[in-house]
Amino acid sequence: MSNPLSRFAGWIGDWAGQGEVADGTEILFRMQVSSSVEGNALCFHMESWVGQMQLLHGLRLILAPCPDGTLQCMGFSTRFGMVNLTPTPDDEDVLALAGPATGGMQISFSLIQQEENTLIATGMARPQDAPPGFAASGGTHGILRRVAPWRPPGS
Amino acid sequence: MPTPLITRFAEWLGTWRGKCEFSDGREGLMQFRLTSIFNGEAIQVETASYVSDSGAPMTRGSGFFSLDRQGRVVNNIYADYLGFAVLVETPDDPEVLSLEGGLPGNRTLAVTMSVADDLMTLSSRVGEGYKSAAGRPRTYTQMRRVGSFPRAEGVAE
Amino acid sequence: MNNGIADYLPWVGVWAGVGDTQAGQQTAIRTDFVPALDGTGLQMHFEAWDTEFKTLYHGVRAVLAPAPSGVLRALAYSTIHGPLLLELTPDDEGVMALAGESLGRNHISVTFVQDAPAELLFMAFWRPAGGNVPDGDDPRMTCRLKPATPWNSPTV
Amino acid sequence: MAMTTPLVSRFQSMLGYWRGPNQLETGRHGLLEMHFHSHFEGELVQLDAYTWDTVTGETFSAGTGLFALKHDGRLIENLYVGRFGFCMLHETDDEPDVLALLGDLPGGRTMSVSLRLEDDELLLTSQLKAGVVGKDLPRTVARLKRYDRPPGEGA
Repeated sequence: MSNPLSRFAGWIGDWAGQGEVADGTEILFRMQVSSSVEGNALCFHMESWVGQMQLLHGLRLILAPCPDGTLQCMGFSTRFGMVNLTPTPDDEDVLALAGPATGGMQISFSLIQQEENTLIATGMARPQDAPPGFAASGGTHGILRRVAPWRPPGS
Repeated sequence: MPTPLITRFAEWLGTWRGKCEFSDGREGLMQFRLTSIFNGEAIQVETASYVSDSGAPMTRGSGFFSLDRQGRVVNNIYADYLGFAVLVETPDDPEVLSLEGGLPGNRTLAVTMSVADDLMTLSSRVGEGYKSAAGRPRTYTQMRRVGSFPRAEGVAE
Repeated sequence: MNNGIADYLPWVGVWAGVGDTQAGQQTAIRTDFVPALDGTGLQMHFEAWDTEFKTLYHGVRAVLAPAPSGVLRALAYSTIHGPLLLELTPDDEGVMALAGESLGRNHISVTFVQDAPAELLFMAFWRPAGGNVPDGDDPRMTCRLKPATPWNSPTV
Repeated sequence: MAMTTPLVSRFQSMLGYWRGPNQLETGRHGLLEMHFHSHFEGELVQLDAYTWDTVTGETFSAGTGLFALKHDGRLIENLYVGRFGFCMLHETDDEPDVLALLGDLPGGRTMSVSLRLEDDELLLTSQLKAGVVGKDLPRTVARLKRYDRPPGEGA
């Protein structure tokens, strides 16, 4: 049985970029994807920065296979508390997660690979007890590029 | 696109553990953890060896692999019992990484490493003067890959 | 005063701020300190970005550790200077001053000064081999770093 | 300025690396390493725990837990262990110097974990109970030492 994480292993590394929150505030994104739990899981460590490098939101997720082979995700958000997210079936190069947070919100988060070195990140939160048709306010959207450190000319 | 360093050492990334025989006759359990940093510009190597049944530390170390302009591996290292050093790759078989460099106290450290399938083999010697004496006792370990490092189909890292 | 690893353990965590590069551009800096080597060393990860996170001007991963003699040194990799071995020059409490040469003979100097309970003043400069050592007025990278405490922590 | 938050204060004397002999509920002996470290300036404490074979070094248990504080000031742990899958544990009442947690595993099982500092050792006990049907698995007990600083020196 191939490792269910393999399709995301190409994302291991450092990503960074810009985005914005619903009220139009510009944010800076930084994300580190790393192997975790001795290769049995992937860790997504994400930071959103605003203004003079104030940390607006931190999200740390562990994506791993259950004993039955299905992928599941648990983590912590500095705004919404503990999260337990389930991947929703999607294309090969999409990671779409949704689930409850202990702070009372329902979280959805997705990463879509646009090109080899570009990911589109989207995050949304709405009250768990919101009635159907409730337009989820808020949300974050941004573009992340694989980090390529600047090289001095001629090096 | 993986960097030249990762193209060469993608299979080395992850955690490795196995029995180790030290040059002074002691035995222990050695662990290497290799992690790509700055998207493959360098590889950080964290090493530790333990007394097998208690976990008491025997040695601790850290280091970075990177490539110089000639494409040779440069490995600056720290080991708590040896100190700091810069090792540079010396010619060897294609699948073997041989490194050599000066240690404090006019000594030389020579290291060879190779990975085949899920086994990493390391042998190292500390010699006096500029050239390490081949007959000196060596530290030797064979470590097996721990866990299944998630690897994308077809992409090196 | 001889600094030890324990002197710097209170810095463990993430620090961030906006400052200026040696070339005079504005830069967003993020650096984190993490215990390493079973707690007997300190790992530092430093990133200096443009203020839109488009270009990583400079990245450094370093490990500060005690040599057998007890002297602290740092082993590092820099995305500009490559592999480094830096000496920690003994200094006052709350100061980490590292200096050394790259394999290409660039001279590098990096200093963190905790001059306020929740603030680190970061300064760094480098000069090519043979270049003169800058005096106080010469350009250098500087930034005031603050702990990256998350905004409005949640009620979990 | 050391990072102090209510959460970090609970874990201050545990932060760092611990190792020692461990016998799993399967009866298998190994060496357990536990590494407590914090993220997001002390809003999250992560525990990485691995048990490996003392001769070969092969890992036969690997897991990661994320600790945070709930509204009521009690701890919550989001846990992933390769062998069991995902589990959310909640702090339960116990003696003052014991950190005790209980959580439900898939299949109706429950997992209980307790941590206690005794002098310079960390005592870990954990047990899987089979729930309504089935047999409780044996309790595992591990006594771990830390090696990053001289005995008796606080955090």
